[in-house]
Amino acid sequence: MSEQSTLTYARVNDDVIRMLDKPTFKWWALFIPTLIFVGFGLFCFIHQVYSGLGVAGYRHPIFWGVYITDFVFWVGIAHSGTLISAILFLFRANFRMSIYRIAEGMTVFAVLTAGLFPIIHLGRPWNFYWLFPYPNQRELWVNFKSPLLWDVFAVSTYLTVSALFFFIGMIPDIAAIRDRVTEVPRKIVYSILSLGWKGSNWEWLHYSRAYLFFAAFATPLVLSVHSVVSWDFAMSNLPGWHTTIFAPYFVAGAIFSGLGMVITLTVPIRKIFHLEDYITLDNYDGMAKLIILTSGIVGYAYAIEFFMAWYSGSPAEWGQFYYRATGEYALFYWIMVVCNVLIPLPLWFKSIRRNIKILFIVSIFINIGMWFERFNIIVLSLSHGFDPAAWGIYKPSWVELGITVGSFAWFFMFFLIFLKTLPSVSIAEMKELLPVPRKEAKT
Amino acid sequence: MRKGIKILSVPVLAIVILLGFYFYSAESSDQGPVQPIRFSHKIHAGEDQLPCQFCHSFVDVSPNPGIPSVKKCMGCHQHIVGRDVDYDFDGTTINIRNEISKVREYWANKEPIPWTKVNSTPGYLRFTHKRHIKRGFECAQCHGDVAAMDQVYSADRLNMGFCITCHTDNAKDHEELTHLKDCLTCHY
Amino acid sequence: MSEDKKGGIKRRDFLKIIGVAGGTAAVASSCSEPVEQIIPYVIPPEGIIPGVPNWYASTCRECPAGCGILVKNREGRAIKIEGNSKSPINNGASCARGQAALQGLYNPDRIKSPLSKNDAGKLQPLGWEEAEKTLTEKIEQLRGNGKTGNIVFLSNHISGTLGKLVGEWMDALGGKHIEYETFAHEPLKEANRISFGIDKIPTYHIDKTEYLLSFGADFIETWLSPVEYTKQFSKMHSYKDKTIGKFVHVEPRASLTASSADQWVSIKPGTEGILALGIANAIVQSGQSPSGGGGLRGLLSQYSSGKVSEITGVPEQTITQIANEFSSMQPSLAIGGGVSVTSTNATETLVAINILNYVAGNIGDTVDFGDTLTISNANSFQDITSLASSMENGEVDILFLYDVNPVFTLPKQLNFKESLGKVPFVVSFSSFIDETSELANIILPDNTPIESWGDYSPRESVHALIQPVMSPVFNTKGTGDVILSVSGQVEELNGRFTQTTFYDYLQDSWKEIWTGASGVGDFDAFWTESLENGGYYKDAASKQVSISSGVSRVKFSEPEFAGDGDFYFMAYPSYRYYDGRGANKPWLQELPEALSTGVWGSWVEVHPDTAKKLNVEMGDFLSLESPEGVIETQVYVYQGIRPDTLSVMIGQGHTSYGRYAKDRGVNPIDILPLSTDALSGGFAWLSTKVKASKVQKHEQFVQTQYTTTQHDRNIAQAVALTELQKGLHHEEHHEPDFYPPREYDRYRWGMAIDLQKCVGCGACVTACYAENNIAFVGKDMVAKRRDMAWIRIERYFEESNNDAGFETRFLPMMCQQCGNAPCEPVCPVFATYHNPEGLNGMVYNRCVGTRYCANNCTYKVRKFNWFEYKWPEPLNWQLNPDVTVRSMGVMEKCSFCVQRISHAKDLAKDDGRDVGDGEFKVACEQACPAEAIVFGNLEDHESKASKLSHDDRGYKVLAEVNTEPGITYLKKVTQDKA
Amino acid sequence: MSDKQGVLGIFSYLDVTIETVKKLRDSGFNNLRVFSPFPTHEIEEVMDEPESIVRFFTLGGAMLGAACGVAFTVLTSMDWPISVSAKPIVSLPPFMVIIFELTILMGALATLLGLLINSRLRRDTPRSMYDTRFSEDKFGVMITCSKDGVKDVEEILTSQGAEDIKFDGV
Repeated sequence: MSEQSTLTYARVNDDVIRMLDKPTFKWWALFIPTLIFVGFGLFCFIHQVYSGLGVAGYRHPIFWGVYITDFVFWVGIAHSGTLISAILFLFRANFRMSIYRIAEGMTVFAVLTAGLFPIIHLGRPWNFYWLFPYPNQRELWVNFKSPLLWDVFAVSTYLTVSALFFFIGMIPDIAAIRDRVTEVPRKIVYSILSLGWKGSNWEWLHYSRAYLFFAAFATPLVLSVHSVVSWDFAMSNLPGWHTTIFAPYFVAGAIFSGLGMVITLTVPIRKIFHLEDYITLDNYDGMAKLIILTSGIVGYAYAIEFFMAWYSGSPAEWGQFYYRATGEYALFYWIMVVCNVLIPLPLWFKSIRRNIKILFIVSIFINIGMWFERFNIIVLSLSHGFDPAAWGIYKPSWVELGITVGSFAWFFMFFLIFLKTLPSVSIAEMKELLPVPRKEAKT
Repeated sequence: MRKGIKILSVPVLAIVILLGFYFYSAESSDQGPVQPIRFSHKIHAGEDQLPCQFCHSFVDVSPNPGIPSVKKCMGCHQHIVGRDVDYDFDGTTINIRNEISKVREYWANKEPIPWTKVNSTPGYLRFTHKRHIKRGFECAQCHGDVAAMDQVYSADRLNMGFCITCHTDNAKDHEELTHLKDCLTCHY
Repeated sequence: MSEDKKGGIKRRDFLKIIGVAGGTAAVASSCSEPVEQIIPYVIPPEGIIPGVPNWYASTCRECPAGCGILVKNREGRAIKIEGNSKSPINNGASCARGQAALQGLYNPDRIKSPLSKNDAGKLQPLGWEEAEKTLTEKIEQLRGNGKTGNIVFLSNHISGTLGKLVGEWMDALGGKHIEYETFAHEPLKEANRISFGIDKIPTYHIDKTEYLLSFGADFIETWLSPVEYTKQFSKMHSYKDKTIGKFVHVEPRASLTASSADQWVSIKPGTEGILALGIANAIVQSGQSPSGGGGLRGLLSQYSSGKVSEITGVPEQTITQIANEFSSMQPSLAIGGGVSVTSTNATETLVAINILNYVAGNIGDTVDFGDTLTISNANSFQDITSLASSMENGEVDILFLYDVNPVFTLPKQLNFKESLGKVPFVVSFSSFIDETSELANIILPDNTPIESWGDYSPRESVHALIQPVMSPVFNTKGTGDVILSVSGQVEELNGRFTQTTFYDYLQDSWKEIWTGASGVGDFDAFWTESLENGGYYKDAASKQVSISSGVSRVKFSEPEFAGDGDFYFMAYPSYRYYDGRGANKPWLQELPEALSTGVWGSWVEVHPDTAKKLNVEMGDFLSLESPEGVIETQVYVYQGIRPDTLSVMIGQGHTSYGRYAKDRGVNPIDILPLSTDALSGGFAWLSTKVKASKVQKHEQFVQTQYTTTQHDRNIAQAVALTELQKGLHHEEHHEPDFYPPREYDRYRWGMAIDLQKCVGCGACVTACYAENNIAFVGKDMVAKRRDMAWIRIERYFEESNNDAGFETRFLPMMCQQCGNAPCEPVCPVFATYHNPEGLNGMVYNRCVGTRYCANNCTYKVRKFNWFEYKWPEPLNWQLNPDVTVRSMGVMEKCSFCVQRISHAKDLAKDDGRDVGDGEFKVACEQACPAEAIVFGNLEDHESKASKLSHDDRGYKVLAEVNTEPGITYLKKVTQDKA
Repeated sequence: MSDKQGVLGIFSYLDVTIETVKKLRDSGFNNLRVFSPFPTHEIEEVMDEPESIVRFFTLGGAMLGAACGVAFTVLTSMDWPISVSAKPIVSLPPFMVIIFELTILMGALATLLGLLINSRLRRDTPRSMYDTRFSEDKFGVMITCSKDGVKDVEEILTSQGAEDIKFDGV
């Protein structure tokens, strides 16, 4: 790793911990708007709870819309964080080291965002706890056969495990910060968070083992979570939802969108905090290659859906897909195809993969395309079901858009706080990449 | 100081949980509402031994037991004006004749008596007294020993757990249990 | 219902004190429990047990048909109307309008007390005594001036005792009683006078025919007695013994009635008579007439198929085909006289139809003059026009208006509104402030029929009783009582009436009926029995008639049309609003019009070719200009109308009348000229041409179904009669299932719906609203497809090789109560599940509102409570206490009327037995005039529903999804093109 | 205060650290702790600690999770059997998802527990024997020995070129 040759252990600490300096005006300029939008989203939600779900654009037969789109979108975003931190960890892909902390943070905050939507979209959100199996005087339990309950378990497990994984990976780094900071309140907080980490060989021994197991758990978990999310749809009988390829299709799509989001997030961070030495072009090259792969899978899924719809001979199936490409929502469908399949194509060229600007633009299109993919799957399938008498068109209302914007703000709010409070680059693991200091060159 | 907070937090948490549990599971209060007339079930059902159905006469033919009409009250109180004595009504001293004269007043004005409901079920519940009485259940099974109450109060928390426990215990066979635990038996 | 007579009204006064425990049960399922009160009766009404419903027989007065009804009373409130199966008219069925009568009773816009106009011209409330005194004074003043004759009582057709009282009263005052019905069917009367010498409207026996030929008679919608004739039609047209009767409908527009026809013949407006003569001629020519045509041969011979075809636009071969069928498929029947085809030659047309019936030998068989309709006795349109002119001339000093809205229903050219201004004192008995009553000087609001005593005799053989089912909702008073009370106060009339209450008057009047009936025994017994049966029904002897020679003197002309527009203009009566009186009932506004599925508005039907020519699309606005005026309304593109015709329904376009009716849609009567039918003098509804031009305005056309075809989904299936006769091969192949099939113990509730019988009238939909506390949501919400109806009538226009090029199919779609319900496993909290009796249970209070069930519902029949829906006081009085009122955020759907199942099981349990077949009916089944819906226990293999579900025509909708529905549909039967 | 004494040597180089460890061990000092800013196999090898028992926590947790999953889904379904869509009351395919998620969840929680218990965070070494540079770029070797051995240790550390030497309690 030639670019990193100028790095020393001490500089890693310096650079990473410097990111936690007092927030600048620029940071506030970003942070305050997020608070405002979160507030607006909250207002929309309260309005919705008070007036009824009717203030959203929902209508018969489109009972799920933007909220569930947002849910799937954010769960999808979450996925590449775990992919980068856990799966690539298991594969010992070194290009993950510099970005995995950001990616993991993204995971946690995205799940945190995603987890709101199942509650937001409920008709009676004040009863959301009925979805959890808890002993009650009614002697009633929950329906474990419902994919929504699988969701409850999958998402809450995912949130717990990814948050723990995020936190455990950070313990040594928090210790490093603890050792640096001098102001008393921060020192106390970091001291508590570091759990008294000292970096002894005994600690490292168990730590490495535990971390490995976490990675080993997180990998099947991440695959299961998006499979479960896909089963919310695939387990139903609705044309356009009821297909067997949904699990791998959704997982690939999730990784695809997550990588897009990682690039969207890291490019500005890299620039602002001058992390060029850490997040290198090689890193981006590696991610871009993964994007090509997942974009290919997603594109294949789009095509095979059409083929299967035609091959099934079912008028409802074929009607659904014909409708997607030609109906009222055709624009959305083609936005999805262009953003997710066509725009990533130039990444086959190495020079483009290493061009940060182009990569950044592509990543934004991927984010847009993947949002529309979820919208298309959810809304278009619902609007064109079995019975033509019950077909309908859905338009999101300002409340839904407000909550969606609020959810982005909510995510970025956490992310901005994260940037200023926790190490965005793994200090300990970066050091593993650096040449080990030896008095005598090792033979 | 940190240690102090830690030590404090344990009992505080425990108290919160215990209080929560208490409110959750506590038997409902044995204080009934204040009614327009201090009508004592203890006198009517207890001392005078009137059977419940004497006044609540529709209990075996209708979902509703029926609240006696003023006319029904007057059926007896036309003649019974009550002793002019003080009576300890759940700790409040009342004059029996005074209270009975209130009934006569309502009757004279041809006004109904606006009783406050003591035992109420939510709107999404279709409870029928008829089936339960026909099955042979005693009123006291749900309403408690009304004959010993001056002011009637809700003896049990009439919640779903209460219903279900009884339904489960009293089912004759599996088929009946299925029916008695079928949601549509009570909710539609 | 039986016992004390005198105290009838008094007794129910106490029902005012309601809210006995359980009356509160219909409160929304909220968590917090506010302090509830129990208000007991002061004096308990006899025979009323709180929590147990009482049923009272009465008579529906929503249209002149006079169907018998049973009104369900719970704790003193009328909560449901059902057809009275003892009534010979409707035999237990009802229509949407009848069901919605409750919303007239509880309408929030009802006049709550007497009103009188103050000096500022505003209506102000006053007490009854004062109101009656005012009226008395006016009458006395008039008598003092010696102008006794200048009193007119204008009412609708009130054939019973009230009519008699009004007549006597007017006699006493020297006034005049005029009965005005918007749709009085005068040409029908006149044609019968010309043809048979009988000035009456007969009854028809559609059920006894094999072949029904209707010339614009919309008997499923408004014609004469829609429920009765729908029921008869269903009998005649249903598939039994391997055959069905055939129904051909001739009309320029494919009305709802035409949609049920096997063949719709699109005809040039006003030329139906010519076609009838052409058919008669073809029959005579081919020697198929039993009478050989008699003396009519000469007349008929002028109407060769070729010529007729040219005039009417009906292909020659269709004429011969109908002629052949009409004479060969005996007994046959031709009917006519629908309002929308009443043009200036309407009587001639109907004479021609009579000739056709005569030629085919139908008179006496299927047309019955032994039992004629009393609406024949309503006054003629000429009486109305002369009333208007005498009002204009100041010859009317006091005008009483009872249950009529002439300002709305009469053409503007008559200037009724202006004439009304010239009447010094106008008294209205209206329940609503409508276009007419708002001009009244004093309003003395009548009780609705549900609150008052009365009777009504729709035909000679039927004396139907109206009894108060509950005490008046507002401070209203029966008009009969007002008349008697005022008469008692007018000095000179003192002693004219011995009775002081209308109830006494009614009983005295019924003593005459009793005398006429048998006159033996006890009147009280007769009275009680009549009350229980809903009236006294006689057997009517049939009466033989013969064609009079007068028919040959009739000149069969072509109709005349005012204006020089390009399009004939049809104003057709709506089966939802009748002449507009239904427009303030939200159930009727929200009931989708079957053909367009449009709601809460009015529209003009435009043929697709015409739409192209006019450059308009669905939802654009079109301006229709006749010599009399202009209306602007929305376009509904409909292939079931002639390209040279535009049509708008009657009933909307109120400028007053209440919150639901006001400023909604247009009133087509506004642009009709004052044309009359030449022979009868009746109003000619189809008598103008209009110019149509596009207006720069577009709004969403609010419908409940935006598609017209099935997109190959095979939802509403049909089978050809010939194929059926050959015998269908039932493919019984069972796909292997992952799980074993479900088994049931005693009950598996199921339903069979015969699409051959369903006429799409929507009675089931409204009955369902009434029974199940379904919220109405208004136009804006329906525009977002948020209507809450548990039943939707899907209508599809299938391509067909018939003349029209399409065939209409209706399919009532509600929860299919699937055995393998897709909605059930996806609910995370078991709010919907399968009950041991095969019901797909929906537990509202457990629902958290994920709406996953609705997404996964193959049939999309689940409805979600997007908001907390409110019923404005006192509409909420109608709510069924046996059904939870759903709160915001929960799902709901058809429950198969589980409250009725529960009730039936409760009764069966009292006797220690199982529920038997037909012991109870679900609301939609009960209402259905076509008997298309049959509900029952599928585990009982002898039950009607069980048998029907194994019928040859039976199929499950979207069976390929393997949902194992509990509802079996029976395919519609199509007749091959002859 | 016991007769044990802690000595801490601080080094800049990994190879020197490892050599020191070897030397100390050769000299009979076995109670050693090595501090490093990142985990390396070299230290792990030279320290030769027994295999971490965190894995048993993980395995136990996962198995307990699976068992809980089975018991939870099956027992709650049987508690009030509610039939949906003609599926059996106990229908394992859909339960597998729940069982799987609970396996992961409890496995992960047990791993965390194992980590916290085994690495004895906060209690491993006295605070004074820690140097903040360990989290940056220095290595440390801590020797716990009897008071007699302190001299020898100090000697070895000095000879190895320790940049700094600290004594517990001094």
